[in-house]
Amino acid sequence: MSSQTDPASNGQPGPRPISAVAGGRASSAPVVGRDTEPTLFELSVPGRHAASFRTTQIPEWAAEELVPAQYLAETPVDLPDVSERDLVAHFTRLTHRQYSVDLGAYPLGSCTMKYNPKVCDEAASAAAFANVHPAAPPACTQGWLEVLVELEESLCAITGMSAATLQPAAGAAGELTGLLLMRAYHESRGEDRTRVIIPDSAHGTNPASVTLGGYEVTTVGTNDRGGVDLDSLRAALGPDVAGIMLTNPNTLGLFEEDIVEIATAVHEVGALLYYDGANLNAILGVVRPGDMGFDIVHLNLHKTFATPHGGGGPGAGPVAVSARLADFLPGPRPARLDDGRFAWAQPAASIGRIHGWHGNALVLLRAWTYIRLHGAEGLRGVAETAVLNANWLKEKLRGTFDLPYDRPVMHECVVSAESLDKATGLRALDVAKRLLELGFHSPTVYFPLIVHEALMIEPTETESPQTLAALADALLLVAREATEEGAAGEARQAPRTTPVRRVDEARAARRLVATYDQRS
Amino acid sequence: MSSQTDPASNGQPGPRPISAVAGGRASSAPVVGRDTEPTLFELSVPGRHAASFRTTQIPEWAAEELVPAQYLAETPVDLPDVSERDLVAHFTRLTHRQYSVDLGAYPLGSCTMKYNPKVCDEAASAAAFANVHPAAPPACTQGWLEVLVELEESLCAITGMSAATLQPAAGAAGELTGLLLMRAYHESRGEDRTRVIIPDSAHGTNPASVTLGGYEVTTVGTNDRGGVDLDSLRAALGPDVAGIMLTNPNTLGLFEEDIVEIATAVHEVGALLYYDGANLNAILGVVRPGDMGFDIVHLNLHKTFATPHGGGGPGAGPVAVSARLADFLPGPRPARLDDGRFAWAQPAASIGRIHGWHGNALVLLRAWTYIRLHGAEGLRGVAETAVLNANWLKEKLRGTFDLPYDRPVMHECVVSAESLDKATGLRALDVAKRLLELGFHSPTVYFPLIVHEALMIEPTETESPQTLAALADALLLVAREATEEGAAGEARQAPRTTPVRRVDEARAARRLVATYDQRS
Amino acid sequence: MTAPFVPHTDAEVAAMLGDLGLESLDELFATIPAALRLAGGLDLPPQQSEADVVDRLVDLGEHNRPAGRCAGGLVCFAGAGAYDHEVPAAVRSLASRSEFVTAYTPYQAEVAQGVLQALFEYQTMIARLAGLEIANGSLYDGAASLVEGVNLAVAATGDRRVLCSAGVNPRWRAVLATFSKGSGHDVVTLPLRDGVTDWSAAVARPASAGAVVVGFPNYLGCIEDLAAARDLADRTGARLVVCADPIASGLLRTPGSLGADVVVGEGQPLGIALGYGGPYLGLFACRAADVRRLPGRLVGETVDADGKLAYVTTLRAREQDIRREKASSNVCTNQTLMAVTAAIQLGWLGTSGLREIALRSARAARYAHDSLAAIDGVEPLSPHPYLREFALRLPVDAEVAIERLVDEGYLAGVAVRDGFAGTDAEGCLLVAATERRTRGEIDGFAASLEKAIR
Amino acid sequence: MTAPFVPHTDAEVAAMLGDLGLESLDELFATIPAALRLAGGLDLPPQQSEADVVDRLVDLGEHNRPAGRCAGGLVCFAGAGAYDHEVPAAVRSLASRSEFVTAYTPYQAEVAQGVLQALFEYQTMIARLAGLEIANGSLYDGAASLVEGVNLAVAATGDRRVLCSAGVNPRWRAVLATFSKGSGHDVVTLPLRDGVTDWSAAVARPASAGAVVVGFPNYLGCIEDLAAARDLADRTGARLVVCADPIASGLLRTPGSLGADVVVGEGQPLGIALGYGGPYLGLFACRAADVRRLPGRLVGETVDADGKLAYVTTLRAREQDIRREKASSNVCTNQTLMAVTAAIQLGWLGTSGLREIALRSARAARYAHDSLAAIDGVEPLSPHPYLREFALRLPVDAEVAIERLVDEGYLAGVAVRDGFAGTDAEGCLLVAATERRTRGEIDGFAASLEKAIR
Ligand SMILES: Cc1ncc(COP(=O)(O)O)c(C=O)c1O
Ligand SMILES: Cc1ncc(COP(=O)(O)O)c(C=O)c1O
Repeated sequence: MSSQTDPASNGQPGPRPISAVAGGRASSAPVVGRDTEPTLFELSVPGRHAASFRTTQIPEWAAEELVPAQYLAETPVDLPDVSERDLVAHFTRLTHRQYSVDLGAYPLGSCTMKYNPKVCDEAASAAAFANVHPAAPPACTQGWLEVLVELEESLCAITGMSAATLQPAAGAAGELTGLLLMRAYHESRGEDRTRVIIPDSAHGTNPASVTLGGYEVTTVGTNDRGGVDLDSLRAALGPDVAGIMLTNPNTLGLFEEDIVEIATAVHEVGALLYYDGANLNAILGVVRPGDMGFDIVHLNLHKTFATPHGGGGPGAGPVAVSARLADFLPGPRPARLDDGRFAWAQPAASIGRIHGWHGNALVLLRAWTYIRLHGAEGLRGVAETAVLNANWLKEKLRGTFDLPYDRPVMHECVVSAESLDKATGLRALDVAKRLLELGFHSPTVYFPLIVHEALMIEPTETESPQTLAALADALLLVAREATEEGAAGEARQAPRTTPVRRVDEARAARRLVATYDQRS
Repeated sequence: MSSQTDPASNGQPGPRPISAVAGGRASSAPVVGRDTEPTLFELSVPGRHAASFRTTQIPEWAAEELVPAQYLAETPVDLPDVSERDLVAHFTRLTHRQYSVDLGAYPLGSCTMKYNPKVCDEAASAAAFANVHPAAPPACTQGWLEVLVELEESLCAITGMSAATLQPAAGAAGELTGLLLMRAYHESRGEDRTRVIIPDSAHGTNPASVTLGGYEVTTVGTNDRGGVDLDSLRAALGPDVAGIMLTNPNTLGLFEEDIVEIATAVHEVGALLYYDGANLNAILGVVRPGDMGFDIVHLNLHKTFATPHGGGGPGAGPVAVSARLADFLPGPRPARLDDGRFAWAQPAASIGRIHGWHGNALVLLRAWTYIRLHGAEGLRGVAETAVLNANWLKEKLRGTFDLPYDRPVMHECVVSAESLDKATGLRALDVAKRLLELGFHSPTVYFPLIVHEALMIEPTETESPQTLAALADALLLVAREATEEGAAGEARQAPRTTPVRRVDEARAARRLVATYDQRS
Repeated sequence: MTAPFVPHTDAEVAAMLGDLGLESLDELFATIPAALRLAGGLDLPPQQSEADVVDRLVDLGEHNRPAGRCAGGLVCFAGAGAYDHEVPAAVRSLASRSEFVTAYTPYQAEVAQGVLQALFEYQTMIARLAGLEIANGSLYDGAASLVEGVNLAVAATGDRRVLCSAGVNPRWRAVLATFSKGSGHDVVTLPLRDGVTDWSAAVARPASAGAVVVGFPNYLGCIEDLAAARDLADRTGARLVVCADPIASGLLRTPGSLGADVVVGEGQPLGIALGYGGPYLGLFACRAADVRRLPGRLVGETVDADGKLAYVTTLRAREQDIRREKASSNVCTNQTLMAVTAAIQLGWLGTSGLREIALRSARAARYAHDSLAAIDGVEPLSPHPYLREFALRLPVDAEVAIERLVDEGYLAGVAVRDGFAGTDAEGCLLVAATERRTRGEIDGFAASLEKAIR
Repeated sequence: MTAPFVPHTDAEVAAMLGDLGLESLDELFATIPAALRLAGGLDLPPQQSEADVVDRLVDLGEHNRPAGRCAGGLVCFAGAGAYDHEVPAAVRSLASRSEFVTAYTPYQAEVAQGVLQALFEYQTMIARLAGLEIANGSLYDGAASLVEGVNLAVAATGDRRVLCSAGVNPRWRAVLATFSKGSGHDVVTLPLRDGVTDWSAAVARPASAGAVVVGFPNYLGCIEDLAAARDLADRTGARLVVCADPIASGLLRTPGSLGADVVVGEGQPLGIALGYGGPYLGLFACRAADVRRLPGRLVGETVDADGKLAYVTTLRAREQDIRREKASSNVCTNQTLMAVTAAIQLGWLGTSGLREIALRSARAARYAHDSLAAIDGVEPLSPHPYLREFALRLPVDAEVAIERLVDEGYLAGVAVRDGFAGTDAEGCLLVAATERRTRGEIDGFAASLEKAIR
């Protein structure tokens, strides 16, 4: 129902007074309309509840008998009081206001939003794994340890590295881990280096991690082929450089052609190469970071290895290293013993823990499952198809969108709406919003920062040629509309068929309301 | 996207030919729009597939080595060939085109669309129950047999009967079972009776079952208080009457006040009383069919006992009977042995099997769970609240909709749009369709047949007072709109925000297309 | 926790009663004669919390021996109409989406396109497996479909005589017999010889009949000669009703292409859990000419007010809610969720997957057949071709062998007993194999059986 | 099955290559220097079907001993930051809805209102539990939240000195130490006495500090005196960072009301599976004044183009994708699905349920404490009040007792070892009880422990 005639909130009184319904909001389902869903707080009616607990036969001591009164709260923390029925209806309705991979294509560049096999969900919810306490002694967790050891081995094989840690909970945590490994390495050699080099096309987590790692960022530019500018790199290198962070293919979707030269130059000054593995999907089974000369690699399992993104997490960001760095890895690490059993072991010069337990274990189990389902051949097929899809899509867009670095791409392509903007006023953001109502998630926009009006499109290998064609057609349609009607037309009005229309981001920051209690 | 500009189906060719996408349809997600979802057949591309199988090491004989060639198909049956990704996206999108209890109120009269506790879903999917083969010997199914025996006992306690069968897969199957029990009973007494009496307000399955049971239907009328007309009942009774089928409360939501007189009159001619338990929700723990004089009772576990309706099934329709009918029950029946173990047993004069195995066992397990979660007190609370809700809602509608039998109701109320129709042209169907876009499922319309422009509203006990108020407000809004604008206004146009607008039912029957292969 | 899923607070109940001018909940039931009202509470086990009920279910579950690799699990060689086929996570996940699970029958088509389209796709796939034009939106189970198929045949021909092969699932035959007491069908059983129907007697004395019924493959696993069945149907003027295994259509010619008028069957092998026998899925397909006698729900295509493609239940005038005592069937609630599940499973299988599952099952059955028949004292009942199931004569009663093999971790099969009294099949062991059975499992089974019958 | 989830047929691949003017898939990688390209395939275990992988998982799972009533299950008395609380079916069911599971970070707010609103509700509930105004949309786990909390405090005060109680979870302290190598924090550990922080030394020699950090309750289960901690923070000019157990807020006064400036914590007890330690949920709350230093994602309210209420991620200028090396944190992917799960669980609990769970856990802990302490040779480490966890000194090493009790079906607790070397707590057994522990389980545990340490 439209918000003006919402009978739930401003009901017309019937012949009898509605005395009973003070407090609380109606809970019904405009699955079909564009109505606002009340918050759980608005649905709440004190006295309602859903919870129930096991019968225990334990004496029912009063709180005062258990804890000194000075610690006890006078009034309980106020939580929403709802029935199980309203709880279920509320969150089910929220899912009907949410796009997801399972609903359709999600060509967000740099995010690798591929299909997540359902069997991985079942693996991660099996009691034999999901209910294991993290402090249970190794004798009680041999199955888990074997999974972790095998996963480490597989990730080393895939990256061409010697050893790995599974503790980092996401890519950024992996980056920081990698930088601390770099620091430990240099310190072990009595060297105090202060700078880390990052290309200007890098993902924001890279520079942020460098700062947290206690280093200064030195940015190097991009050459006209979309790669690291070798001259400025050489100029930036020096004995105070601890390392360089690269993603390859880079965020333009381009393979860093000069990687051998880069590696040589970096190693020559005694610095290390860090590989940001967010884009590993492109090169699975084709080329390995270790073979390119990288010393430290983090992987985003929630991208390449299809562990779902959960609306923003959880992920997992294991870090693999070359032999000379293995002793510095965080610990404890899962280890295969000579007798075939498994245990925890501490690396000789470990930088220490970087997770409260062993990492996002159930995410790791999903990745293990995914790798098993693929094998070497399957993973190479993933990369081949991801790259095929990206190139084919790029060719479909040629002539309508700008191709700022017009070379064969890897798993994603960055196109630009700059000319369209100039000609019609159509901005990348408008394209994104119009795509939403055409039934697709939008590509990543305005990243990488070095491309104006960037649209970063990563179709992934699990989208069919038909879906690619439809996506291309939709993008071309948006451009055509703008040419015909000007940007003030369809795209500027978009989206109109989504649960809400274009949101006012500035207002959210200006008048911060970040909890229900801050609502005025 | 609107259907006119569907880039999926009529893509604009890009600068490169789309040679690769012949066959198949795009699979993306207009979750947000009102686009049509292609069928699985349209998504199909020969050669694609999702399935994989266990490695078995069994010799890979060719089909011809296993089965004589004359039996073998020349061409395989054509099924849709899709990737797991498209399979998941397709059916997930279909769920976004579907209303359900978990999304909101579903006040369909006679259907008892209450909330289905989630724990029952887990019970029914636990391997220890869900993976048991129905022919496994009793030593391997003691847990199952205990559940079935306990459920039978509980249902007997709830209905006030002596023994039960759990075989019937739904209410209608229960009815037919009951009629065959009636037949067996009379035949055992050497009597050949030919007629079964049914009130004109009865559900359609009642007369249909009577025919299949080999009886003739005699219809009796409804008196002006909404009950069975005692005079016409007495007139209809005779030695050729095998029984009467009643639901109490009846389909008007009214308790049959004269039930004692009816039972006496029916029993006096040697006939049996059959209780259609579809409305049992109203009287749980308040009054029992057995105490009212009924001889045979079927229950709709998918209504009263909250086993979900599955979009049309599965259900379960156990039948409970008084002591004198126990020997005729279908068999085998689960039995508790003296040593505390459980077994299958055949009733002495069983009418035979009425299900291929033991009934819809996992549905039965859900009902067992539901009864355990409630106990006696909880079930009575269910009935009290269901009745409270229905009466309160009815009072809210007073003065706007007609109340054809204006008495306190039980679990549902039947109101009529007859006056509104006369005054404004607003028909019950229009009310239903307008409610859909107001975010509610519609009530049952045009049933029972004896009320013109009937709207049969069963809120159930799991809807909150707030939801009831909102539903009432929505109904009153529809009436007010009609008064102000005439029926040609909002309601006649409705629904507009649903995945499809008002469907042309007549056309479907006129030009039957019941499979994709019949599409022209 | 009076009623755990009722939202109302005491204050709300009091206020609502006040609105109604009532003082207590009891007064809501004033129209019920006082003498009838229950004095005490119901005699039921006490109310329990979710956690307590789950605990009890775990206790009870420990007394079951399910198929599969879980606690107490058995390697399953039992079939007899219920098969241990692969069901992938994707199918389980999709079929348990709450929009499918908690919807009612799609009477309001505008908000039920999800279920309706899934049923339309299901109908298409079942019609193709059957080799006929029309399939309905499901019936309770194979047995119920058989009864409805015979009802259709009898109604269409006006002849109550039903010639039913003894090779049809004996439990389904029992259900047919039960319901025939109401419908008055005269069911004549055609005996088997060597595991397949002996058509000769019936053909020799052809009388008119309403239905000829045969299994394909039959209960003992044998592939029947549908040409002979069709011939008998033609001679007697009957409709040919074939009880078909849907998996068989992955390898064999479809029943429709072999002359069936009506195809009924058990849909459990299409992605549905063994579930101790239910909920399963009654498959039903017929010729377009018989559509107006079709039992149960049928989904058709139409358009909405904007001319957009839409789905809706159609030809409703056959159904009980409209036609009442003249309806083609009394079925109302059916097994929609199972039909949706089957549609998803068939989509998962695809053309090649259905063939694979049939072929792999047949290979496993052949390997099991040969391994078991090689054991001293074990004899196959029939020399006729089979697909994934076959009967063996053992030197001990089948029940004894089954009991002994449970201790070794095998569910050896099903004893042929009810419905076969006095025939050479009585007491045989009916063994089924699916694509899930491995060589190791079969070798282990054979070794254990050899020990068990010594 | 080359790549099992790739839809493309060979023909489609060939056609697409043709469109690109390529002849082989290898040519797609022409820009990669030939010398680098992998000659053979990756050295990985072979590709397996879903069924085979599931079989292998079952094998591996049999080598685990999970908490709970499943095969090989243990009765769980282990805590130390991960607790065996009740998670109902409704929460599992909702949290596994694929729209929540398979969405990305809600950058396009118009199609992400589901996740955004759930996070807004989560933020509200966590802020209330913390007793502070602002909570973020989650961090990786309790340890990560501690690090971020200290970073905020240091940034806000400009002082790198961190006074951290030895009662803070030793694994979190280890993580703080690791990351301090990068951030340069100078972490000073404040010792415990009798299980609670000994504030005297620090108070006696107050220097300036950026952060005072304390557990509430602390790792050994004891309820710390937050007034003393606040006092120290005031004297040193530090922010008070409290590592709080969210369940404690069901019974105890909130850390915010007791003076905390930043509340960090582990959200696992709020509906999240033990999961061998992850994915868990980093709770983070702070005062409104510090919101511009908040790490990670924050959801705020706004309106859409029609003026309708909408949710969106806000104050993005703190975040790494915009602020890069000057960001308040490097966090990008966080634990949103866990935050959504916690919101659902807290909705299931409600006001009374959270209190119940805290109270019932405290009762179970008291009952276990008294039962175990009654055993000859077993001594409680601390006389101070505790909530649902406490440490015991045993006559044997805790590891030995744990090992022996596994054989009896109990996970007896966690050995106090790392981070407590040389203290009186070293070698103690840390025992936790939740509302799920029954009297029977505790009695059995006590009896087994008595035997095990004899
Ligand atoms: C190129 C790149 N690097 C690093 C990251 C950070 O990974 P995470 O979000 O897992 O912290 C991402 C993803 O967001 C990325 O795309
Ligand atoms: C009053 C009444 N009787 C009988 C039935 C038939 O039950 P079922 O649909 O389970 O066959 C129903 C439900 O549809 C009903 O409402």
